[in-house]
Amino acid sequence: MEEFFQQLTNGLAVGGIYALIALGYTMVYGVLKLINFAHGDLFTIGAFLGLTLLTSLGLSDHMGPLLGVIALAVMVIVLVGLIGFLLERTAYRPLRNSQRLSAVVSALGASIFFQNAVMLIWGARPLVYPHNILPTTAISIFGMDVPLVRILMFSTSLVLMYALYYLTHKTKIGAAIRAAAIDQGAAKLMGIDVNRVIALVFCIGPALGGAAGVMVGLYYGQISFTMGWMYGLKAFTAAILGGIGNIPGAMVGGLLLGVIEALGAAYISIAWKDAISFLVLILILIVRPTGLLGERVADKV
Amino acid sequence: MSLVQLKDLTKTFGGLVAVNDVSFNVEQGSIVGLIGPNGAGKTTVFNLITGNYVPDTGEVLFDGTNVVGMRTHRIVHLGIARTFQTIRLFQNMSALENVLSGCHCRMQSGIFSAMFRPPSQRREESAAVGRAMAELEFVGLADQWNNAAKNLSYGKQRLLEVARALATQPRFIILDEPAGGMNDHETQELIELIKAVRDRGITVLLIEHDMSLVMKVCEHLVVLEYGAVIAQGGPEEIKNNPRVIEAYLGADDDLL
Amino acid sequence: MKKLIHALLLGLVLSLMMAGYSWAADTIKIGVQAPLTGKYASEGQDMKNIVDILAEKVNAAGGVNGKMVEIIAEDDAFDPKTAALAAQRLTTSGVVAVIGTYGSSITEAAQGIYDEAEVIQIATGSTMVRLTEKGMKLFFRTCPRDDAQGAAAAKIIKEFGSKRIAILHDNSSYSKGLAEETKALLDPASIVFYDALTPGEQDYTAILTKVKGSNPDLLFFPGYYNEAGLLLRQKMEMKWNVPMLGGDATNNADLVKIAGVDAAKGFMFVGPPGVNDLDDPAAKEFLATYKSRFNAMPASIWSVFAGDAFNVIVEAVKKTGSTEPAKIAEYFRTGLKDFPSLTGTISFDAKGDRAGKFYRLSKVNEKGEFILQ
Amino acid sequence: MMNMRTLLLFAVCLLLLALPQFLNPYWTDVFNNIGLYTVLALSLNIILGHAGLFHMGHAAFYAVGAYTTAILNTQFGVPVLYTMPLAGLLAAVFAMVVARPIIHLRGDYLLIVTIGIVEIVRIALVNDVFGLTGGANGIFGIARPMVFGFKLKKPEHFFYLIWGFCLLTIFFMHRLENSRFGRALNFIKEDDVAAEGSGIDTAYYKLIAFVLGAFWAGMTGTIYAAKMTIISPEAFSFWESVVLFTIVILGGMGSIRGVLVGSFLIIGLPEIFRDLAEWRMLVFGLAMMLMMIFRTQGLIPPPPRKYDVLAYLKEAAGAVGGGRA
Repeated sequence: MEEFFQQLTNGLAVGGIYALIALGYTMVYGVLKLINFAHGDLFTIGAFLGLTLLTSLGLSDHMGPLLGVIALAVMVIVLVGLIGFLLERTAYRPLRNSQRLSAVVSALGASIFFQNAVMLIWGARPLVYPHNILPTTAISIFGMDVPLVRILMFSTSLVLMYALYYLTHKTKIGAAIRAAAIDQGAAKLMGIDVNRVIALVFCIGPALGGAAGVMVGLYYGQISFTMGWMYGLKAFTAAILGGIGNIPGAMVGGLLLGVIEALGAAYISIAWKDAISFLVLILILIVRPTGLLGERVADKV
Repeated sequence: MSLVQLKDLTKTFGGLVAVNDVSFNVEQGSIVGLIGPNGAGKTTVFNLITGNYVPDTGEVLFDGTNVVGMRTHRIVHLGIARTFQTIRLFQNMSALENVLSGCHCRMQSGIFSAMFRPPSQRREESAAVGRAMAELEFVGLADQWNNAAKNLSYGKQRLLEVARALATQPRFIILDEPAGGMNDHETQELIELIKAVRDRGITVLLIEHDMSLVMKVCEHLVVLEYGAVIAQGGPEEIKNNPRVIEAYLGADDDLL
Repeated sequence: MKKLIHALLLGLVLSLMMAGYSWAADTIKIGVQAPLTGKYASEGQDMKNIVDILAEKVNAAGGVNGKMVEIIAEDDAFDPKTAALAAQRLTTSGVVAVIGTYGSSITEAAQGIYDEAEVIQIATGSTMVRLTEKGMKLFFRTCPRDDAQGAAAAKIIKEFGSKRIAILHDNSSYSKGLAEETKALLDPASIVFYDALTPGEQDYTAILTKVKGSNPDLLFFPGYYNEAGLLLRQKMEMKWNVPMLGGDATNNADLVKIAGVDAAKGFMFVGPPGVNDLDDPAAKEFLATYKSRFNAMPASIWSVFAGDAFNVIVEAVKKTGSTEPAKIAEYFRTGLKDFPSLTGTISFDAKGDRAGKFYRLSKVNEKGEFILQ
Repeated sequence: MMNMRTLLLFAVCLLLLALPQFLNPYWTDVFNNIGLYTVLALSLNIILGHAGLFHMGHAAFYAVGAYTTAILNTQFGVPVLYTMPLAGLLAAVFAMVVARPIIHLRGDYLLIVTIGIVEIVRIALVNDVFGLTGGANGIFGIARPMVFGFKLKKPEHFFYLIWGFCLLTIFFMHRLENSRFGRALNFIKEDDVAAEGSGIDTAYYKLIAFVLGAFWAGMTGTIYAAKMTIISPEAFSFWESVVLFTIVILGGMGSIRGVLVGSFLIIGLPEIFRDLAEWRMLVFGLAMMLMMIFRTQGLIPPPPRKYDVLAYLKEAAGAVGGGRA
């Protein structure tokens, strides 16, 4: 039983990261109905930019670990948000009124481009974050040793998720985002500047991915130019699991995917872990074709 | 004899009762109108007949067969065709191809005859094109056959939907607001067309907001309010029914 | 239709232009097939860099038999189809021999093409046993085989006296091969855990928690340094200090960087000498050149095997005075004995494998250095 | 007009026939890969291009076919080309089993499920499922195919096999497109509610699209296995599916010419960029984006079907009562 709870916390920790990346996926999807395959690579860029800024500016030396990390996260969020904004302008906007899948191919091209750009800029070898930034203490919860960093990371994910939920559901700009998500034409008639909303969403989504990149770098220590592809796929899976386009859904989906992976590895097979989580995903979708929290409206005929 | 019998149909969405214990019959060879204020559940009744929705309780008998639970294409095959309230044509395809989609269920050839093209396949194809052209002619769109559906005017798109429905060779056709978006002249022609459809032996059930059209073509009317039948009878009878007048004045005042 | 024709014609013209590409024979062409892009790009780029440096040095000294050496590098992207294409391209560019590649299944996809085209291939990062069991006359390798390493690993594990061994591989053909070779030589009753993780992930705590549940006294991970570093680090965070033994692919300085010195301390691995263990003066000089140019050491021993391959090819051309593959292969089998190269002395056995046993145990010390035991 | 087209087609075929004489083995092999991907992308085109089903797991079907051939040939000694129908059939059965429960999923949900399927297949292959697939090492020693006693060995031999099969595929796909079946798939792509409402069994046609696409991909797997003589799970990764998906969308959904041009570009460009070494994939990614931006509907969108209405009417009039009026 203790092992079960241990695995549960393991799963929740990974799931928190999946959820954070999935949030960006889901936001972009919600408004543009675009599967942004480059999202995982924006996450990678966040991780590498974070490392460069951290070592070249010596942030944590000047400001202390806590402030340093916060300052770092803010810088990365701004920079990756900017890259996301430019990406939308150049690669997606020209495709907005064409068939949906064209933009998917453009996104795949962007993914290849970013991945190889990172390789050419930072090299093909994995890079390593400094070790001494985050505390290494562990806290004992119900007799289990849980590293403090995991708790910090998990709570950061939760805070960011809540902030996003608040933004989209309780603020005026959030109402505009949701309106554009439901019907761009109608939103325009209501005086909403849809282009601005989309640009904003394309800043927030990638910025969250970038933040996740920094978190992953700081915690796991090792980053490589190919890592975005796997995280992107996991985040996409998580977003679908929860019901794509739905912010609480991305949260639930991410956490659940992490838990499924951990429990699948623990009680069935490590080698088949990913196959198990895909199988669970498929079974869930057979029962609930629009994901766990996706809206299940009957087809309007 | 009644071609179509609706018996105690009820459909709820979440907590909302969209259709509440609806029963009525449609006589063979008649033109029946289903009317009522917006949101009364008229289109939902149509969707229950065509299998797009499955009722919670009740039966739809078509020529004595209960079609509840059948998939839509099966119901079409049995002889029930429809048009849609919001036009659902295959917008990027030509008018001819749109009508050919209706011919589909009366054709046989599958992938093997597509690949190896035996003479029977070509014969079937030419017969289908012939029938599709005949239906286009019937609704007056023969000269538009090679135009993409999206390039047709709104009124013509409605006619194309009728042609597509007729191409399935139905015995019963249901038209969901066929005059929507039509001008007066087009509406007059539509009245003639509906009568011509009936003259081919096809029973017609229609939803329409244009009361002058309803009063001119329908022999029998069924009035829905809040998902329930509040009256039915001949046009004159309905026009003077106090409940109907009240229902319409409460919601919308375009009765006559 | 017109556009299609245009596209076809364009493709044709382009390809014809490319087809006429270089047939001149005034240089000795040596091919390098390596993953220059894709997930093992770092290994491939190191291979190319090493061979480039060595070739420059040879050319600066006047070349081989009066001819300059020309290196033609082709990307196989760690993908079998791309590898087959790279092989076709190299065989048609008039190379004497091909160095590479990294990854057994990728090597295998190209092996037949070189064999049919009668080009020598010297594999450098391909340890799968069956590669040299096919009787191909022109195939050699400067890296060791899984079975030799498996035997070495099993021997070391037995010397530890471990009673409960957990084996975790990463399902790649290299890692699984080594795991199986080792497992076959151990007492089945002593293996308490055997499974595979997914490489390329970052969080292995769920897996470590499960392995811990089987209560082993030794964790053998015949995988790559990346995952090994993460395993060590997360193992420490779980406060679990079971000793861990790795295979030759963990022999990479980045392992300590990823794990951190504290977590890496005490980690052992069995393998050929690592980059930092090379004590031959020529090797040291070479590594110094490499470091001054690329500002880092080669990440692993695997890319250095490409340098070995280059050296033996040059030696063979020199000694035989010929660039004929058959003669060179003959020389490799019979003439080349204990040739000193970067990773030690090289001889080939009849199958084309590198002869001699050179597996040793290394351990990470308090400072994070790899110390040969 | 018709004559001009036939003439052009004939010229292209002749050109193709003569091509290996001009090319070195490397470029011949590039053409082989292009041909292989063209056939695969055409088989995906049925599902993705015509029926409009978001399918990003086509490599799974291809893998089933290739492994069927490899296992039958290496374990039971069945000559490679004889295994082709069975490879197709097994892939088709596999598609039928996995597609049935998921066929009703819409858009992106179907996309992730198909990605899941290709990943599950790859993981199963890597884990040596049933002890048949050889794990990560794959299966080696697949025999060279024999055609009328002639052993196919060199790239130019495979060139004729692959492009012969490709032309056959184009021929059949062209016929499928211009038939009741092809039309039905297009109706489903445009609006599947309206298609069902017009009497088309949409679930059945979607399933058949999957099964037929898988059958063709499975047969192509045989050729791949024969050409490589060794197959391993790397060749059937999710990335392969992405490449095929890209070819169809970039070329123009539902367009045979588009798919052909698409595979020339997607498979050919990285080869042309080879001299860029480490930079080649960067340039390739950029090229992909640019092509999509400047041709948003794909390079060559499918032309509308042509109906020779007069001829049909004449024929229909000649056979009065031919239809089941």
